[in-house]
Amino acid sequence: PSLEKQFEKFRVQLEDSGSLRERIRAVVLEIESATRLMQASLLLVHQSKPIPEVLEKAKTQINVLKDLFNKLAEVVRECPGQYYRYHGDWRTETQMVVSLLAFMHWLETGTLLMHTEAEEKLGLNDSDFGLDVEDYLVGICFMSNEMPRYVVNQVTAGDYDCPRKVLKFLTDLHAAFRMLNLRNDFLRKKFDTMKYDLRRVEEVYYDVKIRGLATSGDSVEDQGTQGQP
Amino acid sequence: PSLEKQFEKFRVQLEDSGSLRERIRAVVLEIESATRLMQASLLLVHQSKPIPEVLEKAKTQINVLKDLFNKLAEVVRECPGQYYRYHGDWRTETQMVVSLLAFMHWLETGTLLMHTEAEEKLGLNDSDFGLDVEDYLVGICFMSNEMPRYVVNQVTAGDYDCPRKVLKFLTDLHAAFRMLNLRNDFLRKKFDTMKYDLRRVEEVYYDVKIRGLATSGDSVEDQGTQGQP
Amino acid sequence: PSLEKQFEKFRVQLEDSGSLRERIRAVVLEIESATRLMQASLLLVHQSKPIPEVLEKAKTQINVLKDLFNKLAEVVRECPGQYYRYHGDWRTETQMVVSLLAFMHWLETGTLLMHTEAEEKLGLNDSDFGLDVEDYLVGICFMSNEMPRYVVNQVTAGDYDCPRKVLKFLTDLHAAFRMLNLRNDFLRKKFDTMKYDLRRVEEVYYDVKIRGLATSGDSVEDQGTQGQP
Amino acid sequence: PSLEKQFEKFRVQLEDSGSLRERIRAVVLEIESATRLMQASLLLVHQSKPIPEVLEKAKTQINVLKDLFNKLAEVVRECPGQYYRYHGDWRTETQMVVSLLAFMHWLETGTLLMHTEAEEKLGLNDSDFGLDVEDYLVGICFMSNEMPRYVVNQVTAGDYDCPRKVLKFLTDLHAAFRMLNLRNDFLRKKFDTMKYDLRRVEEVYYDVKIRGLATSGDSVEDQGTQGQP
Amino acid sequence: PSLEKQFEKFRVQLEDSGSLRERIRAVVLEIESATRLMQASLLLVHQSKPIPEVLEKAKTQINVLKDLFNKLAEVVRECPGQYYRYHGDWRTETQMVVSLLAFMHWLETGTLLMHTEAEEKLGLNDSDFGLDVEDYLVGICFMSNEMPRYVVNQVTAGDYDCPRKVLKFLTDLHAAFRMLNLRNDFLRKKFDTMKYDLRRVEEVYYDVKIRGLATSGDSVEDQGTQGQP
Amino acid sequence: PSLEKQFEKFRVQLEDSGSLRERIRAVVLEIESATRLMQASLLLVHQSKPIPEVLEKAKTQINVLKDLFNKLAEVVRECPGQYYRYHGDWRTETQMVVSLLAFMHWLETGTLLMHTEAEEKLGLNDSDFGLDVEDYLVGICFMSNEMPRYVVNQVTAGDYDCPRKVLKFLTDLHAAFRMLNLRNDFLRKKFDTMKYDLRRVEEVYYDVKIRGLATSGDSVEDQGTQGQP
Amino acid sequence: RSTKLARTMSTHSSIKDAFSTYADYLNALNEKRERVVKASRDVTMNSKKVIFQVHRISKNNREEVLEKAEKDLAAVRDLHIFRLVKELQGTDFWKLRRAYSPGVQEYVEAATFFKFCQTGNLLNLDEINASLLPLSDPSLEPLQINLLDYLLGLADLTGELMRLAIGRISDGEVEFAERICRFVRDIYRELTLVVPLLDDSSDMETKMVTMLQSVVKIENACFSVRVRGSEYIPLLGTGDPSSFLLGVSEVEL
Amino acid sequence: RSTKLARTMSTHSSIKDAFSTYADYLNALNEKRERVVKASRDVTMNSKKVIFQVHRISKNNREEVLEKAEKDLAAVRDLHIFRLVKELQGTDFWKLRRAYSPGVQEYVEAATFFKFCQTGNLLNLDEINASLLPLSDPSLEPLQINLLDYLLGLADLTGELMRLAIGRISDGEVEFAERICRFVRDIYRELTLVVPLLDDSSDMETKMVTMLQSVVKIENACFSVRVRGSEYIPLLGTGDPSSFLLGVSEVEL
Ligand SMILES: [Mn+2]
Ligand SMILES: [Mn+2]
Repeated sequence: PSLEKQFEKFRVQLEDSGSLRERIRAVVLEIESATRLMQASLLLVHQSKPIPEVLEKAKTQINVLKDLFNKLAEVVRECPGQYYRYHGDWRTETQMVVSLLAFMHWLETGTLLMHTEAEEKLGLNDSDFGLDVEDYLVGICFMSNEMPRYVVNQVTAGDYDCPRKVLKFLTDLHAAFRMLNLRNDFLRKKFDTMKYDLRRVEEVYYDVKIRGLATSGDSVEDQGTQGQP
Repeated sequence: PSLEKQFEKFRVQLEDSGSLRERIRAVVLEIESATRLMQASLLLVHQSKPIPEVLEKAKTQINVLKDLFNKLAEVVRECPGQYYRYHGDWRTETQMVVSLLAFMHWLETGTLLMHTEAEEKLGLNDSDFGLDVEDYLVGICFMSNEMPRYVVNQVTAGDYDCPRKVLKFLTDLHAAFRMLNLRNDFLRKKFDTMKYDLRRVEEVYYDVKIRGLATSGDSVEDQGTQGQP
Repeated sequence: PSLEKQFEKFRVQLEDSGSLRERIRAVVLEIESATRLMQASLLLVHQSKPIPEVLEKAKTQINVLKDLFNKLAEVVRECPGQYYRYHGDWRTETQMVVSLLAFMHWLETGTLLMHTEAEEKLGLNDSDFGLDVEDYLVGICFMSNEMPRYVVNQVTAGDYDCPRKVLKFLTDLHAAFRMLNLRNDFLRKKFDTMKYDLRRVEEVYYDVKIRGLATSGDSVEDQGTQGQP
Repeated sequence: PSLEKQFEKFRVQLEDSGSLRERIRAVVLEIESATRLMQASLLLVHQSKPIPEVLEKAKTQINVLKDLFNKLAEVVRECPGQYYRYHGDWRTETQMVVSLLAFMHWLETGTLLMHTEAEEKLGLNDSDFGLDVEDYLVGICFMSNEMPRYVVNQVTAGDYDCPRKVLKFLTDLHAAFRMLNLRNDFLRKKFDTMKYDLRRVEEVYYDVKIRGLATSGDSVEDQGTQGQP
Repeated sequence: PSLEKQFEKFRVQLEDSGSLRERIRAVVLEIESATRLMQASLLLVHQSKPIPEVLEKAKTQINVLKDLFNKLAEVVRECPGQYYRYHGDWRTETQMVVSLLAFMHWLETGTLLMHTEAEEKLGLNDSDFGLDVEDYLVGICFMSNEMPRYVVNQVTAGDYDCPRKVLKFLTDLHAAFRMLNLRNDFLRKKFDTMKYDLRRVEEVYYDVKIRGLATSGDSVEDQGTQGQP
Repeated sequence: PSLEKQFEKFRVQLEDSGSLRERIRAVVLEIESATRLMQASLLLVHQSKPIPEVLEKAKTQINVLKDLFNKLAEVVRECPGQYYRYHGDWRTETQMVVSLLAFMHWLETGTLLMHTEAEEKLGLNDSDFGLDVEDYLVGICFMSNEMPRYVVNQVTAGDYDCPRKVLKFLTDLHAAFRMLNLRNDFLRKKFDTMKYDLRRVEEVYYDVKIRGLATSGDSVEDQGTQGQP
Repeated sequence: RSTKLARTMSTHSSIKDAFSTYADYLNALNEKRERVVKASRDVTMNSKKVIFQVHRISKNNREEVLEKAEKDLAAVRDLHIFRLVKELQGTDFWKLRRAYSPGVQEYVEAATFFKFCQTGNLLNLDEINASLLPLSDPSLEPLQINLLDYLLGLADLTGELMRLAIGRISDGEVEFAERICRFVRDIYRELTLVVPLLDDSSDMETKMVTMLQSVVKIENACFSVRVRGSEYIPLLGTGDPSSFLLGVSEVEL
Repeated sequence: RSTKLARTMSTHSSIKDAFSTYADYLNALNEKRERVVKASRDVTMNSKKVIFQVHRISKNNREEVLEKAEKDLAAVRDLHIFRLVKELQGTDFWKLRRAYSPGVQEYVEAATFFKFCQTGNLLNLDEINASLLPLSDPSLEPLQINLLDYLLGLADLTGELMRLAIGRISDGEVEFAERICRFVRDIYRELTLVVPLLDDSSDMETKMVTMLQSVVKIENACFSVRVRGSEYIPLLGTGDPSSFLLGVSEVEL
């Protein structure tokens, strides 16, 4: 009898956590789908669509995502202290979201989207359900991976000042990452790819520079970027 | 500057969680080592050493383990709400501990070690740092995996009543597990192996029975086990 | 524009078939759950419960299953000709159902459940949604895999005539399977396991025979299995 | 000029170590070939050939191997202190040799071939070129892997006392290995397989014992084995 | 008893070599960390920081590294003749150190850091614990891999004479390497990448040349490098 | 006995073909070594050494290679019809030889080395041992891969007419390759790289052209390449 | 007793009868699968030939190259796809999909590749399926390429388009290359949204990685042309750089 | 100038001529390879059928089962191996080996399996090759199965023999199973010495692992029979246990 009672209790527990996981997954699927829409909109920057227009469309998904993350937080809040038990179920998707938000933010302001800013945009400033630092960092690495392609296409479209700006941004970002003492894990691997992005952008900048196409404004320190109103 | 400050904060965080993990690993290594000693003592039941003697030696490690789990709990308590972040680092070892404790318990009492009993033995009745239910269940499956070997060796040594008792125990245990609606995960896989243990014990019981070696006492309901004469 | 329109159409189509799949999966989960109940009831034959009683309980699930397969057929009927597109989603479960039905059928009649009989029991005599022949055959192999366990437990429980009957049944079944030309696929692997079942049953028959336990009755012709003294 | 001189020196060094490696490989190939012949001879024990006869043929290769290892030692002696630089080139082959020698030794004496005995047989008692302990241990594990098959075939051939002897031997060997605190490496993995060998031999012993075939001499402590003159 | 004694001896040996390995790893981790700091300083050459300044900062790590390698040598000296047994544990890190030292040396003198010079810098002129030639060579290849990036960034920064100098250096280095008859191993693979470095530098030189940016001083034979005005 | 006899025969046959392979490998090593020398001589064209001088030195290896291929053919002739059994052992080396011969031929004549011409140069006009057409074609692709580097270095050295000639040559060659229907194999991959060579040469031609450096000479018809002003 | 025996035997033989039905079914299925595999291999091989034929295109031979490609493509349809049409009926389309999918994908690749070179547009699935209708006589169920195979073929198409673009740039057809670039980007973007919806997206996901690499290769090539062209302007001060580029290889080679 | 131009053009066209030769060569080779692959697939499928036919053997139907198997095997030879014979000439045997090797290996498996059941002996490579000679007319070079394919086929044979042994034991043919056991052990032992000498032994080495598993399975089955038989002796005191076993399934089922 005691054996049965114990297993009956387990059954309830396992079913609870199983259904919790199901609900998490449902939200995560929605997150993924919204992310894809945002990504597809953003892909248009490579086709020289005006940035404000591209951003406007992509931004419509931010609120959707915010709502979804809020929904996710609510689900997870039901089982306090177990954030990291289910964390793996939304990691990849969250990293992708961060990467897109950071890219959009850079397009708009020329600066790095901070961790707290990212949390804010996704409504994650809550203490129970925050944005894991490693997920944020991986997302930033993913954003960096988009840069070489962006620079190449901008130059093709005639924006010869783009490589200089991106190079400055990536150099600073790379230096900041180097301060971290990364273990031999996923984040470390992703960070290692950033070196190649940097190198590629240096090459593009070189191509522009040697042909005298870079704008005379060699003053690397100026902060302005594409999208300021 | 803000960029640097942010990454400086990250550096500290990553190093903290890195060193926490190091400390966890150190304790887990000790747990593993104590478990090995306990297991080595227990293995002698397969060589027909008297059970009380075997148990006595194995039990000396329980307190060692209790202390170690206490140490582990203290470390993990430093980062509230992150139990499941590091959980993977001690899972396998804990499952092994449960399996040995449950085997010892069965040898002594002929009954299943309950989840709460296991927590008690390891001093895990704390709300912050308990024994994860799935780890407990996996441990029980591992214990079941040892049963066929035990039965075979007991019969070889002339204990013809053993198969019947084990069969009863495993049949009940298997039925209890069947109540759980397991997902397709590690636990499910381990549970699936229990079917083979059951089948093997049935075979041994058959061998004994058909040769008229089983004791007449067909009264399956008697609860007594090995310890009792 | 044409490109976009086409892909928009694709998206709709794929989402439709995605939601169809979701509905299929929901039904399949129900099938699995009903099968589990049926199996749990049937497992009691290994514990020497009277066969009619066991069967009665197990049979209550047949109608449930029939309804579920009907439901499944209705869903699949929405996309004519695409039975095999989604087939993988219910294969395993259907094979398990066949195996249990065939086992019950044998317990009751001592004969093999035919393909058409299985279809009938599940209400699959429809031309749109039938029982795939290979699934039926795999199910029969699964049934065969249960036989050695059944025989062993029956003999343990004192039914010494069981091995003979099962051996005859499996011998015929094995001969029938040898008529097929199989590819090196799943079915062939399953068929290979049948040889081991046959061998194990033959061993048990031999054990019973040399001990003079087999009933003298050469009465090969009796068809009923359960219940008869 | 200095650059060239340096690289000229390197060229000589690299070619020297290259040709050394070539010579090592040539000897190792011969070792492998002799080992295979020895192995092929030994395989006949499974076919119930009289052990002395089998051993006699297999032993003819021992001297061949001794000569080859001597040759190998001479080559390696040319570059003092670099034994472990090239060690990987003869590891696998040496482990296989140890495993065969240990099996032969056990067939003859019923005892474990000691590390020093193995070195002696191969003429490796030299301080420069010894038998690496881990290679010895891996070889012993490989020998253990042969035991279940041997026991099965001996019983088939009517030697019902074999399982008891082998079980005693393996139990002791397994206990001795357990004293070692193995890292998670190759040796550990190989040792883990030994548990399965032990279990299988226990099963065979059980099969013999339960049928009353094991010789009455239950006195497990007697040391005698197959081949004593 | 003899069996136990033997394994007791093995246990001691395995634990000794295990703890030695632990100590090696600890030192190697420190080496890696010092190397990272040196690399971080050096990376600033790509951002056109004045070379003397960059070098000064990087050089502060050389002594740290020298001490660490000395520490490593002491540990390894405890087990004479086993340098190559543990060699794999510090290979990668040592190659990286060599590559950075060689790059710094080239920046300072425009010449290749010789093997003996590298040993000296790291205090490895000892006969027991030297700098393996292959590790030195791999390190040089790694240095070569940094050259294209350096050249590109120098030209971007307006140093149009850099490609010529680097091209001369790499051409000579490549020719020297070609003298070696490399086996199909890691070093060979790394050397193969040097061809691409050479090609890339040729391309940059071409870019500069065809645009008339290269300084008239075609006098390839001049030895001076960056440090000199 | 018959079984043993047959396998004994197999062993002899396989050992024969093994030793044949050894002999083939020995010759192939010599071919590789001669190729290396030839390549080392040819590489000097990138350093603007006068072409006739470079060719003269490189050509001295052609006869060496011819002899070696003749030797190879003799070895292979021992096992008639088995050319393609061992083909893999000399493929890569032969492709490299073809590529160098074709490059030399082009330097000398400005035309493509034909398959039959390549066979002739290597003395392979024999029916038993010819030059495989796919190897020839791969070799030609390898030659094409060297062209961009050659053109870049020639322009750097002041030969502004080179790009035009190479462009014409590669354009024709590319058109010719397009006549072939390839499988998705190695040759197709190599052919794909030719497109990039063509593009790079076209770029250099363009660079020269827009700067008015290309010789006015429309003299498309001049055949000689090296030396002529 | 004899009647009882007869009953047993009849049961025994009824198993036999049933299994001989199953045996016939399995034999017929395997043999059909083999025929489908063979037809599919032929479709693959000949579609590849069409692709190579299209790659022979250049500024001067456009018409004749495409004409031959069109004929060859029609031959693939009439000779080999037709064999699939004959074999596949009813549930076969999905049951035997793995047997013919490689061939159909390659055919989609060839047909869309040809069509893009001919018209600059994507050949739609409906169009490609419509072109297969004439193969069926009314008694047969028409073969309709399914969406999954179409999309998988499209993914491979981008690889061929990349090769074409690189080649076209060397030949001075920069605008054509740019058109390819836009087209491939569009396909990539649309597929991004579609991939996760596929029945089994793992194949497609690896193809997406390759596809992105192709896109980047084309973009890099276009970048390179643009950068070179931009340098030309300050030097020679003329207008559209690509018009000059277009001439390069023609003028004097 | 015009002659010079002609010279250039002739060079140009001589490249074209040469490459059109290469193109023809590659096309012919690919088409032949396709035909060989198809023939090989047919050989595989039909050889598998022969194997299944042989598996239908039992104590009572030996003659008729083997008779049919022999006929089927001859049909594989005459209908499908013959197609390989027609295609393969000279250097093709090694150049196209990967295209036909799977079929030939399966044929070896089928032929040796049949032969073992018929005679209890191994069908030698020479014998198998001799049986292929009549397929060639004198103008053709005869197809000779190479040693590597023969050995690879033999390795697979042991898997079929294992299945046969397990089945035969249930059917009471213990002696037959023991014969199989000895035979498979011999093959395994001989192959041990031969494997490292193969051109490319990696395939074979994985097959050796499977083969050892097969050997062990048969040995375990024989062990089990023996142990049971031994128990019988003390109980009933009769002679050879296997003679009794042989009867078990016959007597009263
Ligand atoms: Mn393609
Ligand atoms: Mn087979």
